[in-house]
Amino acid sequence: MPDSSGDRLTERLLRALARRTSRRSLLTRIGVLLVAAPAFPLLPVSRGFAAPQAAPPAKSPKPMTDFERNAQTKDPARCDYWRHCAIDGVICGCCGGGIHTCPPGADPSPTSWIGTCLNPDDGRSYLIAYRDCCGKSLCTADKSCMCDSTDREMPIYRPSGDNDIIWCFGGSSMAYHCSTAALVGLAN
Amino acid sequence: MPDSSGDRLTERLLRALARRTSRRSLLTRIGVLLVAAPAFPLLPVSRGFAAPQAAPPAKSPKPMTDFERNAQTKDPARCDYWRHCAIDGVICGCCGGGIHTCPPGADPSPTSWIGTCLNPDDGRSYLIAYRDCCGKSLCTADKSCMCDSTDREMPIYRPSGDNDIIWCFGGSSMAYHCSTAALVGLAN
Amino acid sequence: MMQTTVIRPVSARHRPTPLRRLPGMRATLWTLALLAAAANSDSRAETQPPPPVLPAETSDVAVLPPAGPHRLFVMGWTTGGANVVDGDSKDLSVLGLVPISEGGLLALSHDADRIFVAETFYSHGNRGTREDVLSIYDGRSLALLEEIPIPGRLQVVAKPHVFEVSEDGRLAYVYDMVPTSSVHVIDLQEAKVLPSVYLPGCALAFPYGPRGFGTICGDGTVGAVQVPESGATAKAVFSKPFFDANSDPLFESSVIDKSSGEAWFMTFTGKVFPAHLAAGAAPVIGKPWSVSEAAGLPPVGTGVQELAWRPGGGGRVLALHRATKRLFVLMHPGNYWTHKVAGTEVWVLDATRQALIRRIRLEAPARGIAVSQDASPLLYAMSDEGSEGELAVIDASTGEKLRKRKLPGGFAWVPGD
Amino acid sequence: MMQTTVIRPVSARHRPTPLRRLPGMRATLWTLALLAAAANSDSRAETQPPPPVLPAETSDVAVLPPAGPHRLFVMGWTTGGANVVDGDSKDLSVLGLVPISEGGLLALSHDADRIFVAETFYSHGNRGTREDVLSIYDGRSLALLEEIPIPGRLQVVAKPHVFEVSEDGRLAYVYDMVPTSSVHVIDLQEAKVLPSVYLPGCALAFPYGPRGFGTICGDGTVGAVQVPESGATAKAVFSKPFFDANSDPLFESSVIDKSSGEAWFMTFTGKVFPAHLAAGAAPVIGKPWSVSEAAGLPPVGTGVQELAWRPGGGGRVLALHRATKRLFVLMHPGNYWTHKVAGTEVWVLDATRQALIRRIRLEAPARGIAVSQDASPLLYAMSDEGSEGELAVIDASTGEKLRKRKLPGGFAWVPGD
Repeated sequence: MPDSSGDRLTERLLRALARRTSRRSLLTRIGVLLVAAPAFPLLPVSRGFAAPQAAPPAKSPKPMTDFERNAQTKDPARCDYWRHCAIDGVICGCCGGGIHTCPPGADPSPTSWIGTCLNPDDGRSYLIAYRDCCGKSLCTADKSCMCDSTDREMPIYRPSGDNDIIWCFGGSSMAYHCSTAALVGLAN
Repeated sequence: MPDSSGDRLTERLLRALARRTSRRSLLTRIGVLLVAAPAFPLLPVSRGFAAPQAAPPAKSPKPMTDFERNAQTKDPARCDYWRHCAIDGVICGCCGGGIHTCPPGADPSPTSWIGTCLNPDDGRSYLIAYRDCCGKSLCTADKSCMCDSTDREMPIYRPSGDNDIIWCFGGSSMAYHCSTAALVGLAN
Repeated sequence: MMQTTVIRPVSARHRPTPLRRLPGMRATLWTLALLAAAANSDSRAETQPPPPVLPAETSDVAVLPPAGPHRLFVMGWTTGGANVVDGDSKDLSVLGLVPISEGGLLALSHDADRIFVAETFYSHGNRGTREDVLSIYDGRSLALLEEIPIPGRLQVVAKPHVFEVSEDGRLAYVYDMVPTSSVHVIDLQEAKVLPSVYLPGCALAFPYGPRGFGTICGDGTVGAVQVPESGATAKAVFSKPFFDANSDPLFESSVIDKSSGEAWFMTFTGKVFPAHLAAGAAPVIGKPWSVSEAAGLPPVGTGVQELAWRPGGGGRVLALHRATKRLFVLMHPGNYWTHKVAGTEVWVLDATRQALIRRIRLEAPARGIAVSQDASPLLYAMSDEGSEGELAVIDASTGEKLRKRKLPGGFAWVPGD
Repeated sequence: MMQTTVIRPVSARHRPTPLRRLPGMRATLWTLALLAAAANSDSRAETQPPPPVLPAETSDVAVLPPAGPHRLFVMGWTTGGANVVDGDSKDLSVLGLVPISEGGLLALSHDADRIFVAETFYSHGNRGTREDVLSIYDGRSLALLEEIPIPGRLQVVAKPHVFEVSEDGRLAYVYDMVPTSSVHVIDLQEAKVLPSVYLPGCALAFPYGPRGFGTICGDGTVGAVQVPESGATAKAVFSKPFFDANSDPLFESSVIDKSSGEAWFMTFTGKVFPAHLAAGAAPVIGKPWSVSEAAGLPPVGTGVQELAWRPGGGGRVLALHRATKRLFVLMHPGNYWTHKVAGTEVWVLDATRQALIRRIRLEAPARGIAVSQDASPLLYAMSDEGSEGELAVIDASTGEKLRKRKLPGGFAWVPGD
């Protein structure tokens, strides 16, 4: 079994929103949610942050991906920054933005897909919202900032796990500028 | 004195068209001509071609430019092809066109600027119309086909000698795709 | 190399001259020179007649020769469209560019005499009013024939089955995600948008027959949709669940024979599900087999530290040669979750015998592949490193490396695919 | 490096949390960890409290700090706009992108609090209905404030004086060639197009004072235009002919001090004509001097095999530091007609004393330069080799190389230029 916690958790998130539980209707709602939701909700976020847990989860005994083994936590403008475990695109931090910040004048997409990345500093896995910044041409500031990592990345029929889609739905324009990797909560 | 035969001859061309001779009115007409003329006229062309001259002009005693010294006559898809002595852009021959041919679906501009290039095979200087092919994005097929040579190239206030201008006037769109180098006649 | 066919002089006001068509102009000069040299082989150079003055030229526009089976269309995110290449030409020179707006996709009529582009425009570049358009080009002149407004489309990195055309070139299928998963159906002959097919939880369109398409669903099924002649809204019928998207999803670039409806759905671990899609029936899924085991290697699992040969790439990972039912799979050594890593080999498999025929080692790791559909098929591999990207042309029957050139773009289309 | 100022949360519906602003988030964690370590310096690591769970973040949008004199805007043909860089920052990181359509140009208000873009759109990308627009952006949020339709504009490789704004930011000058040479004048405060100024045989606009601009003419003169407050059509007055465009033309990137109207027009051979442009008067042209002779070298002629140090480059070849009247000239060794060859040195000249101050050797040949206008000026040199292009930052007073980075784009703007 692969590490599919990201997808299971994304589903859990969606389940908390959806009132029905059949897979088909849930997935229907994904389509709608992509447009309607003002970013993924803060549900697991506040749970994760509001009351610091007494103990961190034990180090996972399961093997790490190559990305996780080599990830760093110091420079968010590099492809190997821990949160970029499944990013596909140009890092906004190279373009005047930051890890959860669009460059000036770019539109942060209210929609995104969700990845799950392991923070090597605390051994915890976090949900990462890869929100694209939109409305401008592709950022060409630095070609070394073009990344494509695919830990737990999913095909297009699982859109909430797909990093090939231009995640600019619900903004003023679908023009892709760069990608952020905002932390939205604990994954487990 | 620089080798300014190109400009003097371009002027001669224009003079043959214009009925007045004052510099200001001539230059006025350049502006109009750029849009109105269906490419530069065949005047010197037919003169050059219709009746092959008995003898080629004597080899010019004046020194050659570095471009002229290194020019070749075999491969029109390279920057050092003799007619590219003042081209600025992507050679259409690398993009599905040819030396006087736009790639399929691109619009040949009815306007152009005129350079003067020395053919090393016959020692003659010819007028070259650098007509852009328009209506498509920049041709990116081969970056080695991006050339910028400037023999007798002129600033923008001498537009008929300027290779920085997007020569797509009079076509359906000003989008620049690539540049041709059509032979339009003898320069001297 | 030069295209010299004149289809549109710059101005009709130019008097035609005998030399308006100049294909052999330089050749003629050389011939004259050689004849002169032969006739006066003992004469001194300075006594030769002077070379004739070069004739003036009229600007013209190239047209493509009729598309053969080895025509290739190669696109990247920043190439402004698909560069047209003839896989047989020695230098693989670019023959033209099919303009495609950023994020747009191309589809071909069966013989590539019509080229279809699904694209999105904003009135002010990256802002303003949005328009989604299906643009139709003539396959030889690359002239824009028509722009059909369409209800929408998904903007996504180039991949198969997001925009497809039926085998007979009659219907186009445009995948969209807004407001929910759906396939817009366009009647290309009538330039008419038919009712969209809503497919919640499913994505992509694998055309078969005149009016059918398949779709992959996140619940582990494949759906089949028959577009009614009546213009009524189509309904999908689904297979039984046969794969688990959580543990081992199907590649988007799984393949279908548009004509027969035979399909091969391949998972991230290289498990291949043969399938058959037909009008009015739920997709029939066959017994799976494994690329790895077909090659005599152990079965491949989903371990993130389980090094094995796996399929992967950035666009078309899997390609089908219809006539021989050979599958071409872009492979690399890697762990699970390396499904987008560039491939270092192409494995050729006989889908009927479920057996490996050949492993082809690539000189440059490839993001995507394509295979021509004729009896002497060519395999194309694109490395897509921007302007340093390489297109390699390989004899698909023998694995012999035939030609290569620098060319940007990692995604390609061939006629009859 | 991260921009963290929040100006626009993704949704106002998000409840604010104490940690919505996270500039020092990681720093705080480190502080906690260090304090813990200090308090328990002899304790074992496993007894430390577990690190807190990282807080959730809300997406936001950066704003630029107020523009200082060392702000730089760098554009290439395919960069999609001008990348904003702070010349003082250690890593010269990009702070944002001013979107500019292909072939468009930028201009700045004096302090760069407003950014003006002259650009052209087609409704369907490279085809369809044309619109020419002057787009106005806020200098800190890069928010689009206004789009003023303009009568037209010339599409040309980036160069100075094709699109300029007056010193007070009130008037914009847009050079056009269709139907004839003209400068469109736009009142930026009223968002109103004033009567265009037709300048047959002349090109470019060198702004001075509140309503004046100069223009270079092919007959060897410079014209001066005063835009009437009345809204009437402006008329040009011309200098006597002082240069010969056939033999030694003026660089388009000749410079003017927008405030004083002092200008320096430089020819291909490096001859510098001081000039003064003032309201209602014909331009006064001073006695020329030579860059070469100012450097103690022989005079430079127009021979095509006359090797000498010559000015040249692909965009801005000449830059002025207004306050000190220093000229910065991009130079290379070459024959005549090498006026677009990349420069290998920048020569710094005192325009008052007509003397060379310094020759600065560049590490990478530069297509263009720019000079900041403050008392500690920076010299910028751009090599423009696509994504391998380099931006070098040099102390303009000492010639010391300060910083460099890879950055595409060979043309740049600075505030107060």
